[in-house]
Amino acid sequence: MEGFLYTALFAPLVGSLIAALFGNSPKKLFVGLITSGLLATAMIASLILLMHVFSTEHTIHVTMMDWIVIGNVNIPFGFVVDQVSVVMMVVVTIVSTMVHIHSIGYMDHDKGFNRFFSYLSAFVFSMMILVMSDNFAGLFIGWEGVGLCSWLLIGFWYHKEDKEVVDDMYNSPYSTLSPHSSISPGYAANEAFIMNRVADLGMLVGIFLIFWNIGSLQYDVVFAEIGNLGHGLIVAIAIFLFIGAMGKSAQFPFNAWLANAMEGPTPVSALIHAATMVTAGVYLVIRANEIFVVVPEVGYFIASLGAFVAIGAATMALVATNMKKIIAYSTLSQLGYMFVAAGLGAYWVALFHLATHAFFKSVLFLGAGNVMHAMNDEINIKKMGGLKKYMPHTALIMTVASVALAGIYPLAGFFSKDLILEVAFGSHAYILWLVLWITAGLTAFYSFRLVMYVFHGKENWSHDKEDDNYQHPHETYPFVIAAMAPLAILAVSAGWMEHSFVEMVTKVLPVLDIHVSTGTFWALVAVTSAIALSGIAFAVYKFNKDGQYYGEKMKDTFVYRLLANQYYIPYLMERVIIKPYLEMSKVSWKEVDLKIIDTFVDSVAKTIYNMGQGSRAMQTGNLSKALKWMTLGVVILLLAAAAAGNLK
Amino acid sequence: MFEIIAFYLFAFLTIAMFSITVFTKNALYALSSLAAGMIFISAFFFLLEADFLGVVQIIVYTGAVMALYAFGMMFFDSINDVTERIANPKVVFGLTGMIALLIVVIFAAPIIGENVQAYYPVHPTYGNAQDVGLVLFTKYLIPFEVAAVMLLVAMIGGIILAGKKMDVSFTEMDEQEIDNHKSDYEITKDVK
Amino acid sequence: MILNDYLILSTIIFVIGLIGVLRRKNLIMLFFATEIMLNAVNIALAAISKFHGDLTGQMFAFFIIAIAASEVAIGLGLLILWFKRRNSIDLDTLQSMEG
Amino acid sequence: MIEPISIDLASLNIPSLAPMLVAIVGALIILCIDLFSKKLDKSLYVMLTILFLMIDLGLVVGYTGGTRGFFDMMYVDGISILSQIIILVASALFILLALSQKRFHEYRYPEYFALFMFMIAGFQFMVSSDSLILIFVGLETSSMALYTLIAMHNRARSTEAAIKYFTMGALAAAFFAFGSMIFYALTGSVELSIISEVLVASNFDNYPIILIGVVFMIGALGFKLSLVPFHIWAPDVYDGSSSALAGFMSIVPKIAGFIVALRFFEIFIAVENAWVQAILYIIVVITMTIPNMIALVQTDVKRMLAYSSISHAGFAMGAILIGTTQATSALFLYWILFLFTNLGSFAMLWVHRSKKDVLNDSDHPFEKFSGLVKSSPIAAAIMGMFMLSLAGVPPFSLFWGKMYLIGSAVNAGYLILALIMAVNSAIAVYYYLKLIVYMFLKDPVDDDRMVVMGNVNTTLKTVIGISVMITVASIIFIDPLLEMINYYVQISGY
Amino acid sequence: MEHILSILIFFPAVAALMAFIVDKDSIRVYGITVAAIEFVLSAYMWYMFDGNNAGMQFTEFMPIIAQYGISYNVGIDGISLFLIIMTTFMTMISLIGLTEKRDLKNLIITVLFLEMTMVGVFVALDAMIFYVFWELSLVPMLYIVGAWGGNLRIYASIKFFLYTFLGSLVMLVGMLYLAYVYSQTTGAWSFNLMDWNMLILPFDMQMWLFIAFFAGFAIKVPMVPFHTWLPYAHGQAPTIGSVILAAVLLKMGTYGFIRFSLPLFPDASVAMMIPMGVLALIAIIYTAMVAYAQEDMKQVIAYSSVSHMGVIILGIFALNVEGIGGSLFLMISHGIVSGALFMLVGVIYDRRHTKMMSEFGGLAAVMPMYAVVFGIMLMASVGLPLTIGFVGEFLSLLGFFAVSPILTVAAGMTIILGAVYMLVLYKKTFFGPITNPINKKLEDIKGREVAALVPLVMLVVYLGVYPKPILDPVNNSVKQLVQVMHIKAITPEAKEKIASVNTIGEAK
Repeated sequence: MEGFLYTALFAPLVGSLIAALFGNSPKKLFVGLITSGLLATAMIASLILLMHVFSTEHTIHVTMMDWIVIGNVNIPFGFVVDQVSVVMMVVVTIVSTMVHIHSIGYMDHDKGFNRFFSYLSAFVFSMMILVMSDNFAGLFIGWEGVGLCSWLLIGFWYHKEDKEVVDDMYNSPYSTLSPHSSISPGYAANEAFIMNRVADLGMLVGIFLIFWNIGSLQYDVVFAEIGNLGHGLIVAIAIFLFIGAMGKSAQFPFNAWLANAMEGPTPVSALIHAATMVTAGVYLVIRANEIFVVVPEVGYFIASLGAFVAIGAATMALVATNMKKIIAYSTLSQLGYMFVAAGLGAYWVALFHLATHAFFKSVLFLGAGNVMHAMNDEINIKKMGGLKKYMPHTALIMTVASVALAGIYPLAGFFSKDLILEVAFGSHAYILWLVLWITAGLTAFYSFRLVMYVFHGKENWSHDKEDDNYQHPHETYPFVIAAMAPLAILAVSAGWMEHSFVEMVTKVLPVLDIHVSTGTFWALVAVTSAIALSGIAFAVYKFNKDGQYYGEKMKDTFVYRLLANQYYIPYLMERVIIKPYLEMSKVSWKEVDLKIIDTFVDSVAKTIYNMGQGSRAMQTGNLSKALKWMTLGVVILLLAAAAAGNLK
Repeated sequence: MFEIIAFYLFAFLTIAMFSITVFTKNALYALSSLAAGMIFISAFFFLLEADFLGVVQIIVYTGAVMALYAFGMMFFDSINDVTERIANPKVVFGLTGMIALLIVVIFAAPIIGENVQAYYPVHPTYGNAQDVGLVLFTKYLIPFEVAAVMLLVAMIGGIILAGKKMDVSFTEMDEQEIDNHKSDYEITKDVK
Repeated sequence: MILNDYLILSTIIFVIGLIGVLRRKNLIMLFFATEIMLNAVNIALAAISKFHGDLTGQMFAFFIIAIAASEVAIGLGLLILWFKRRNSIDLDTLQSMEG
Repeated sequence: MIEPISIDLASLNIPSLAPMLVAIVGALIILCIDLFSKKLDKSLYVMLTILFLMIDLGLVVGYTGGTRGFFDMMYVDGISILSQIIILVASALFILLALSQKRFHEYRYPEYFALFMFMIAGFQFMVSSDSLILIFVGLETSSMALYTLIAMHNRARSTEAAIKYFTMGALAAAFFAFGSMIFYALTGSVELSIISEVLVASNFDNYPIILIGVVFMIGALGFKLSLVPFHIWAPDVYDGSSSALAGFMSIVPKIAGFIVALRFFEIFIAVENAWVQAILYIIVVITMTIPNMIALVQTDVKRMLAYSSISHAGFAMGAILIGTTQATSALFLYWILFLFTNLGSFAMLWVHRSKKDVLNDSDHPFEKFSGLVKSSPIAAAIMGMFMLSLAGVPPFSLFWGKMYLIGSAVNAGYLILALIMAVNSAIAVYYYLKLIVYMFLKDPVDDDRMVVMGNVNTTLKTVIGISVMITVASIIFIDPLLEMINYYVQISGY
Repeated sequence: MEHILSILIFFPAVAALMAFIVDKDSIRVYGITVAAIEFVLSAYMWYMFDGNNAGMQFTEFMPIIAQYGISYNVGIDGISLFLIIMTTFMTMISLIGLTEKRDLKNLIITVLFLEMTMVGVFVALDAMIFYVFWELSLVPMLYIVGAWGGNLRIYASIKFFLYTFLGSLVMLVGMLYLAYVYSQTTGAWSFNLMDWNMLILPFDMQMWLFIAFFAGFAIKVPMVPFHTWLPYAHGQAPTIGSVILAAVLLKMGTYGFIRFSLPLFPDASVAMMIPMGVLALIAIIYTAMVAYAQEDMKQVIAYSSVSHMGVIILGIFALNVEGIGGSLFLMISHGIVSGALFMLVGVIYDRRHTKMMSEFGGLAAVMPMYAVVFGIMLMASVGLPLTIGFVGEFLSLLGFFAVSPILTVAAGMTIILGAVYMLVLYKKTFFGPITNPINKKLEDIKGREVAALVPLVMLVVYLGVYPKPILDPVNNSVKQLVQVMHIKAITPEAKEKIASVNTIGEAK
């Protein structure tokens, strides 16, 4: 079985390296094929491992080699395949395989084709390390690795220039109504990387705390020992680890980077910023559940933050016209759901939602990718419409995915999301429940707002070649659709495996001990489905009624602007952090370093030099002055002598 | 009694003479007053029973030194036009006055320590000349010889510096000029 | 007469000489002043030797006279050399080097 | 009547006088040779001089007699031998510089070499007696000769230098006389050993007068050693005289002066007289510092070196202040190493001497050396190395001297002094670097008045070669050198 | 093979002397060959090195100034081993990548002399020999910066020389005093470090001596606020100068702290933990900000060096095996990475004769290989896991966390701020459209540039993934060092502190 483990782990790396060899050469189709093939092998290996773990309940734990060994530190490269990690492995490999295949189509005209696949596979490798590692250090490797790959991929189209920040809501890169997802890919990439770094520092501190108190970073050791530590200490550890999680999962206040990350190619958004990387935070909390269960107060904080993010993101998605940002915000909102579950101690629920969400959200993104591909990178949903008849399959898939997202029985979303609401209700967190409940409605609404704008209604583009918004929409390659199909199917069916899933993961994750009476249960199902359905209904009805959702006067309201400008968070960041930091830096260079420290150093030298100039006056070269100097010397000495004369 | 009178008399004279030497504008006065002062000093020597010294003083100064200076002054025919423009006399008198004051005040105290003994005592029986001779040619033989060497050095130095050979300077001529320079004083030929 | 009187006298003369050294611009007259200083010391030495009843002082004085004499020779030589060049024995002509 | 005095020659201990006699006789011989034939080349005289100096040196090194001689007038102890060795070696090396490519005025005179040796004899007397009289006479003998030698370079600036040196020297002589007069008055003797005994015995009564005596001695010795503020003559005199002689002056007269100072101040340092220590401390510090600072702003290399050598003298004076045996050894070690480094650097200047009157009539403006590494890299490298050595950059010779000296300061508890020394060497680095910067980092200026390597020939190369060798390889023979020095210092009980 | 160290020291010097004869057109090959041989020698030394022996190896002893206890005494342990190898390696690499044309001969001779001094510093076990090489290393660097540098080169070189010289003179006084103390206690003179390690000094004396040595080391490192010579030196120096300066010369200071300050003055070191930590913290954050404000690529990297040296100091004064070991590893990695970065800047400077970021932009399109290598080095410099940069940084911070969590968290800002200035540099230079038409036809790295950079890249990855070969010997020697400190500490608090920072479960 170890063989499969290593296959699953290293196949992507091999693919990445092969692709890297052709990094600078023009597009080579086989690069895409090889990488996808290797990903497929990884996927198969993971599935086999899944079967193995599921059937035999044996977890596989290997230690490949030592990494850092010095003093008390002993960090190996160790990997574990247990019920939790295997699920992640499967999800990651499946989604990424499909995304690879999809990308062959999506990127076929891009001159960075090979480079793209190299990055993409590298990402999968790092993600696998992240999920498979058996210690926090290894986790951190993957953690930073995915960060690097996301930096590379967001900045993939690095050659785009910076857009300047304008107040006009419809052009400012800071708004969700503009065609620009962010200032520039390079900017977005750096922003993502740096923000994650901030969170990583928190995580690093968590790791330090663990090390200096337990003396090891191995999961098993740590989780065995954690109970012996003081409560305050555990709280600290939990908080710092969670800060790390917040960064990767773009929880508030680290949320800004996710929306800007939409600069990257759409498959990237699908893989990294929807299905896998952003869920790493959730994975961390699940993985470290032994730590978090001990400190429920932290859990509540996590849950509340999750709910807050869930609704906050959903509201932003309401008004956005930037297709990718809508989906991005829905992702964020769903992450909020997961954190609520995780925070309330329903770890397997969180993991479950993570899995289902991965499927329907990635397919949703891929669909969006198709659309943009067809509309040559048009991103404003208001400039689309009526595409149903040009690209039926995409339309179908996206609709299904949206339904799943909205959480309609019997699609995947229903099961997982319903569970979360049930958990919230069952653990008497009624406010959270209420928030999530409303969010469910919003989710349904904005998903279908998207679908309506894109696929239905009149065509907001022209067939006329001369016209500046000329478009020639067309369905994408069949194999791309084929690649999306499995995901779509999973989006539909993933929920049905709930029982076997629960049975498997509860081997390592705590079972849910909240029980609501059957009556309440059905009541909950009813109200949830109700609000979801009404959301959809409203979206469809309003669109069919008057082709749009917000009247002009509504667009002038503060709330609309607030949402469109992403709660002004980007502005806030720029004004409160970025600009002041640059100013402080300039000051500390130009004023402190040059004007104070260096000037002081030089002035010492100058002073001595000037003293030289001064005492040089002694040397007039005039003989009688010289004689006077000698006499003066004697006189001074005599005075000293007279002064000291009487005291011996 | 006689000694006291003599002392103060000569003290006054010497100081007066030397003051003239130092303060007069006229070099001739200065020279002559210097000579006079020297002679008066020899008077002190006699007074202090250092007859030998007294004689030497008179011979050396009035004989040798003064002659030299006189020659010198004849040579620099234009002495008087060296106008003494003291930049700031205050400094001069300040410094010197200070020294004078300090030392004089300190010297006012009796200074002969008790445990001072004479290492080369004066023999009253001999005359001062013999006495001096004895010490000079035993204890102070070496300094005496060295002094002789010193005078030789001074002589050679004086001759060289004042000699005509210094009128041309090889230092300031380049090699070509040196080769062309055929002078009677050419003594050493130089390495080419 | 006690030794102090002689010492004070010698000091006074010494200082007179010093004054000369400091204020003279005419080099040859400056040399006079140095002579005076040396002779001042001679007086004191003679006196001390008298009061110690010890001949060393006279010896010293003797050598000082010799030194004074040879200084005259060298000094004049130098002055003549300078006078040949600059046709002046003004002290302030010696200013080519400074700083 | 006078009873006949009988002295047996053995008691005279003639060997104690022999070395000086060799020098004097040598000088006389040269004069005689000159009388016989006028057509002799200077190389003959140079070699004769060296020959006599070698014999002289041989006698000094081989000296085995007692310390006293000639009615206790001679006092040949360890440090006297040591210093004589330094004096003779230095003189032998410096006189070699007379054999330069270009012809200069002083070397036309055989008398030059005679005077040179008289001067050496004078210095030897100075260091090998503790009678103020002989010291005084010896000092004046050498000074007279030196004044003449300077003037014999025979150009305006050398004469000016000689006159300045002479006049101040006369004043210093007066100080010396006055000072020794006071000590004679107090102790009835002019021999330092007796003076010290008497003073200690009388427990320094008449303290004020003693101090006056000290003051005037400081004035006199300070002039010889160019201690601030009695140093004013030094830059002008070095500047005016030929580089060869300037280098000589920076070494030989000073070591003689140091010996006298050592013998004299020992009286007070030994009893830890607070006043003398304080005064010396101050003088040492300002002597190290002020010339250092003035050297920073110099535009002429020779003048810069003049100031630097003043500062070095301050360093060495520090050893006398410290007064421990190690310090005394440090003084000698320092001075021997300084001798070779300075010999080298002044010889390098001598090599670059040209007769063309370069900018603002200074012989060696910094500009003259700019880009030297391009035209003659070896010369530049050597010069640079001497500069580094002077700056005290290891492993070049002078570093060890500095190190040992500072070490002795530290060991004697003079930590502040040690730090001041350290800081001063750091300041000094700047002006040594300045020359290096010109030679290595700047581009040559084409100005026909600036002729480099104008005066070079094999002899000079040899001299420089020697000093290079010693400067570079110093690390090897520091140990034996120290051994010798320690031996001599200890037998003379300093 | 008992003379391997002497050979290592003096081979380059002898070779340099012989180089005077070599014709100036063939000199480059000569230089590279010599450096390569030197590197092979050092590698062989590594091969001979017994990793399990924590003590000094290959020691040689020869009295020089017996009466003052100065002797030629060299030897290496796990602490110095890799610094030497890094030195020889980086010298070789920098010579391979050398593109300078002017006075090539002088330059190469100088570099070889410099190599001697650098190796000497790391192998010297006698304080005076250490000092000799320490000071001597200034001279070639002065020449390199001053002769081949930019417009301000003379100012920069003199500033560099004077500043460091002053500091080390104070250190010299300290050394002499220590020798004096030794002679007072034992009656024998010695500058031998091994002997000095036997000394137990009273606390106050330790403090004063610590400060004296600090003056020498801190300026060399350089630690804020003594760092101002560095930007000038780097800004003006030619590429090879910057490479060697950053890679090796700066390490002398931190090495000095480990070799001298810690074992000789354990109590003072303990007392100075927090003050040094604070200084290091200021260096880390402050210079990171300054680096962010720079407009000149080289200056950015120069200031980033100061910032990273801060992390090294932090690790050293954690006084635990993790911290010191980590800082040693960081020395190696910073040597390689900053060296590589300076070479990369040199590459672009050779092509455009400017280092201003404003001149560039979009280079990734025209010079993809260059962009890739630069990217890798950038990631190593910001301490990405699995690159060489991470291990050292991680361990140093981890180590100091045991001393003061608060300071460490603040110091952890380095991973953020470092990312900020490096990424911004990268964006300004490589991302965006090509604004400046001249950049359109820049040629990618080629030939000797590739030859010089590829080994560095490989090292960066290899040691990032598998640091064990370095960490093992380091671990042993550092363990011993810490034990020595623990034994020598006189105050119980110090003993307790050293023990506590080295044991698990003590973090406050």
